[in-house]
Amino acid sequence: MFILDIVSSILLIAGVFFGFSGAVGLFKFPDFFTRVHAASVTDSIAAILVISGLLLQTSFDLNTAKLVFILLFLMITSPTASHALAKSARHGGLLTLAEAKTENKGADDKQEQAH
Amino acid sequence: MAELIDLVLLAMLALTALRIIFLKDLFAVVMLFGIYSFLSALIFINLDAVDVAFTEASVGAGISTVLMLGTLALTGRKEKKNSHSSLLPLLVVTVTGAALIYGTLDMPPFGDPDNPVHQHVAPRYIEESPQEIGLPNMVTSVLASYRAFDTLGEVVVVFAAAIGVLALLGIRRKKDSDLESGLKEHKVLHVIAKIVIPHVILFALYVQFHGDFGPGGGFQAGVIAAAAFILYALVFGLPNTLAVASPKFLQWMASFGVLLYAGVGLVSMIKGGQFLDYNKLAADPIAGQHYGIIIIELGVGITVFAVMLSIFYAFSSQAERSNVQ
Amino acid sequence: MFEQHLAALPVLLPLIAAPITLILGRSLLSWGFATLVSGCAFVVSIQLLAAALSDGVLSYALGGWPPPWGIELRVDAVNAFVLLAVSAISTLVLIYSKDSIEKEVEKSKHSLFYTAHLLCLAGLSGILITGDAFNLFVFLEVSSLATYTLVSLASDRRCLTAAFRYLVMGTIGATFILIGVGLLYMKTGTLNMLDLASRIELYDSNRTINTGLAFIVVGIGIKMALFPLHMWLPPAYTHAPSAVTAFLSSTATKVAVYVMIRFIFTIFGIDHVFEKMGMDIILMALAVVAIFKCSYMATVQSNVKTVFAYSSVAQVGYMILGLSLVSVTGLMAGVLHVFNHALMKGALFMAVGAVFYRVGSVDIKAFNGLGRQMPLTMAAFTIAGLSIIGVPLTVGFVSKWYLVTGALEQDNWVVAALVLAASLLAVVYIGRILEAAYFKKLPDNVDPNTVKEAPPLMLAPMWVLVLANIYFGIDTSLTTEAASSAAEWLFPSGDTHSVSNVQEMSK
Amino acid sequence: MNFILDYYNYWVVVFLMMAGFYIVISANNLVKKIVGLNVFQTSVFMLYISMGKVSGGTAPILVEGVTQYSNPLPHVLILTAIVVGVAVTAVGLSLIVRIKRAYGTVEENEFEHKDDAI
Repeated sequence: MFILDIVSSILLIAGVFFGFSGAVGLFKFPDFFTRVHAASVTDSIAAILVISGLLLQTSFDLNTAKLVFILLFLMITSPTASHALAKSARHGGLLTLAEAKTENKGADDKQEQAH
Repeated sequence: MAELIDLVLLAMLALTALRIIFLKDLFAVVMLFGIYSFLSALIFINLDAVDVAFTEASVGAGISTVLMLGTLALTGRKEKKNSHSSLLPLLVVTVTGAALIYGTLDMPPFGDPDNPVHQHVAPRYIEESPQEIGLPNMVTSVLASYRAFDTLGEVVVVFAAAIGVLALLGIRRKKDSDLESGLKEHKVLHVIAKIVIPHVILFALYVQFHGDFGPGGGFQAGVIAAAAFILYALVFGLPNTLAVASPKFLQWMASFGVLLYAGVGLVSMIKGGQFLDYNKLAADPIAGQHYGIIIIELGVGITVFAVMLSIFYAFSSQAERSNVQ
Repeated sequence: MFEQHLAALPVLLPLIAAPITLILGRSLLSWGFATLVSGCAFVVSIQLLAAALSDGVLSYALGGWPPPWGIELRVDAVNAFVLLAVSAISTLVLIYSKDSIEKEVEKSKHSLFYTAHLLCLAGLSGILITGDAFNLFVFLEVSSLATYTLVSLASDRRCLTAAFRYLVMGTIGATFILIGVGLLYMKTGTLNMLDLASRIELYDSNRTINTGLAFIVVGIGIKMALFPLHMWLPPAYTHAPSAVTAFLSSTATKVAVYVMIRFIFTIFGIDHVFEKMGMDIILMALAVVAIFKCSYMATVQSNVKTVFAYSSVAQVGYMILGLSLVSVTGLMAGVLHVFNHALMKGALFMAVGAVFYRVGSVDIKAFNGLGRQMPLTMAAFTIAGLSIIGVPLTVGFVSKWYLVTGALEQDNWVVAALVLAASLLAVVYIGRILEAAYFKKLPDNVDPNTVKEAPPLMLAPMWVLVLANIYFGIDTSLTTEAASSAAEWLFPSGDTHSVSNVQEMSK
Repeated sequence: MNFILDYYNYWVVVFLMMAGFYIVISANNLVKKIVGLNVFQTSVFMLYISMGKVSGGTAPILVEGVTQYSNPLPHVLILTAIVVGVAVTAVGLSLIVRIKRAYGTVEENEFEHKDDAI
């Protein structure tokens, strides 16, 4: 069991690290699309790592099954949410930073919307 | 350890509340309220109130936030500068807060098993409800049997909310479905929604009928099922959803749920007991309690589902109306 | 079987009928059904009052669980008496509203109106008969939600802002009550009112319980529009449909007064509230200011509904004044005034609604010359107005008589003189309207043929209330007996038997 | 120290309640008022749940071998109160939508002037 605990701890710590980096990115990145990227790190890889870490802590009973279901659900829904968010922004006419630089006019306005 | 988690969560709640006071961007305010709700749900879990946490997450953070966002879409997201002086409110709040702090000084200490709350009334729920009602989840036993009348009142409150929203907004059916509704371009969303929605409904049924044994019950199940339909409406458009569950049908369902609940009470009256006395429903009291609780939870679930969906219809048909204008 | 469930029926009947009314849908059908149900509730409440007067207390344990574990319904002389007034007014208002809402509420919303009315009735009855502090909060919210809906159904856009303000204030009030009940629960571990009473007694003076009392009093104060927490009431009553105003003004705030009486006299006990915390001085001061300030405000309004809205706040002041005298007579005057005020304000607002039905306005100028055009309506208005002033042979006189007697018993000449002085202000605001109705001419631009007597379905309930005003003003035996037995029932604060009662039931 | 440990939870909850209450009575924007009302109520819920906690207890669902459970009664009351809260929110928000349509604004000081007093 000792090894399992260590592996699980490593997974959990890695999950926390990615979650934290996602949060930092959300604050530090310059525009909407890069921020979506940072945010999606937290609910994809970080969540997967944390739940896998927790999986190893269970004694393979009903709780394991529940965690697996949660994992599956997250793996389906969170990328979809990020995708929908980015696509809606694109659809609504929001430009990436590079595009905005070439098209200087009105860029300030849109950046404000992204905040 | 639990205290430490509690402290961190409380600090986060305080920060969130302060941000809500000072932010002018209402969209951010509403999202922060969603966060506030989720954080309080976490505190509820930490304080052993799993059923409450479940309800707060689905009702407080879910439905309330969705409705607030729907309202913002119609009213604009910027708060204008407040010209009122904030001195008087501050004074009122300070006095009220001081009164409450004064009141805390004689409170029984937090978490002490010898508190009056744990010595009177509650011990019977904890010690005898598994025998008297026969359910492991004491919250369900108290909610659906000992204090079933409260829960009936609560279902009626939900019903009254539906009456209020219908009277104020109404639900408009679009005859011409040419206006853009739903997210036609989003192929990925369509596919994922088709996969997820049936599972969400399945989960709602699980929550509905598993409520006797674990956290869950009619309220949470009703809200989750409504969420599945709301997702459908968002992705495939309101007209399609109206075709699946029409407003009239939902009105019937909402009424039916209340009547089902009250009906259980009437049956127990006919069988010679008091209103909502499930012991009389079957020859064996425990079996009677089981029948009663399952049926009233079903009534709760039906009403909550129908009402939440009706309220969503009312708000989103307003949004479509203003889009057309 | 019927007898056995008597105590539960007043709340169950409208509660079950509300969803059925929604399903019925059609305007006429839902009106008939709602009126019938409300009438049944009225019949039941008569029997309840009779039973309560002869047997003392009816207790009904819901779900068969003995209190304090289950929820108890508890009917005694006090709440049976108020319940009678509420269900009677509800039935009369429903009869009245068939024609009245025709002009004021959209046709498609009529069945929603009746559903909301029944929900409000169920909520109010629930507040009245429940014996459980938290259950009271739930029914408070049922009735409040239905009330917000009813207020917002009028066609004037100002009803929306009035309803919103009402909603915010009402919810703050309800949350305060929730906090107060929570603090009490924390110290006692129970929610049943009698059980609470016997356990609060064990604490001599406790900061948590005193804070709980303060929050409950402020919360109920908002709900009953106790000065200075009354700011939501005038706009709400002014802009709501007339039938709704008639119903709310004579029931909703009165039920809140009952809740206040219940909390102070049954749960906390007069020793605690009045002698240890000195609440009577505060309440008396607020009541006197309310009576004068709001009576004065009533004299300067131009909208007649606003006049009577302010008058309602002033009348709440009389009720609170009665109970702040801390004597059986004072309390009896308060309880009596709850009933009597329902009779007079119901009649007055119905008459005003009838004027709106015919003239389309309730500005004081619209009343010009109506004495001739709508003789029956204005006669009803006059008698009910005299009752507000407190002229002998009307119910208004009876309650003021007992109030003054109660004050004089304690040699409180100041209060007695103030009550009489405030009646002069009532003379002014009623007099202005009567002057317009009888001594001014119909404006030239109004066709005398269109402004005629109100339809019979509006006149009948109005006159029933007016006749009740006169009947109970002359033959006071029934109301005073009920009120005095209610007051006596409450007054010895019932400590000894409440404790034994709880123990009896828990066995 | 013990004194603080016994009560810190209640004090923070009081602070949160008052933050919500302040938003309700000071906000000019109606949507924000409703948000404040929700914050206020959610904090009151926390007061109730805090008093139901027993140190060392578990959630009130019967499990073999556990004797110490937290008090289920506050949980039941708050379940009811949460649903009541969302009902009020729904009606309040639909009033706001109607007010916006009737007055064109949801700022309290703006529509106050659009009608005569009262």
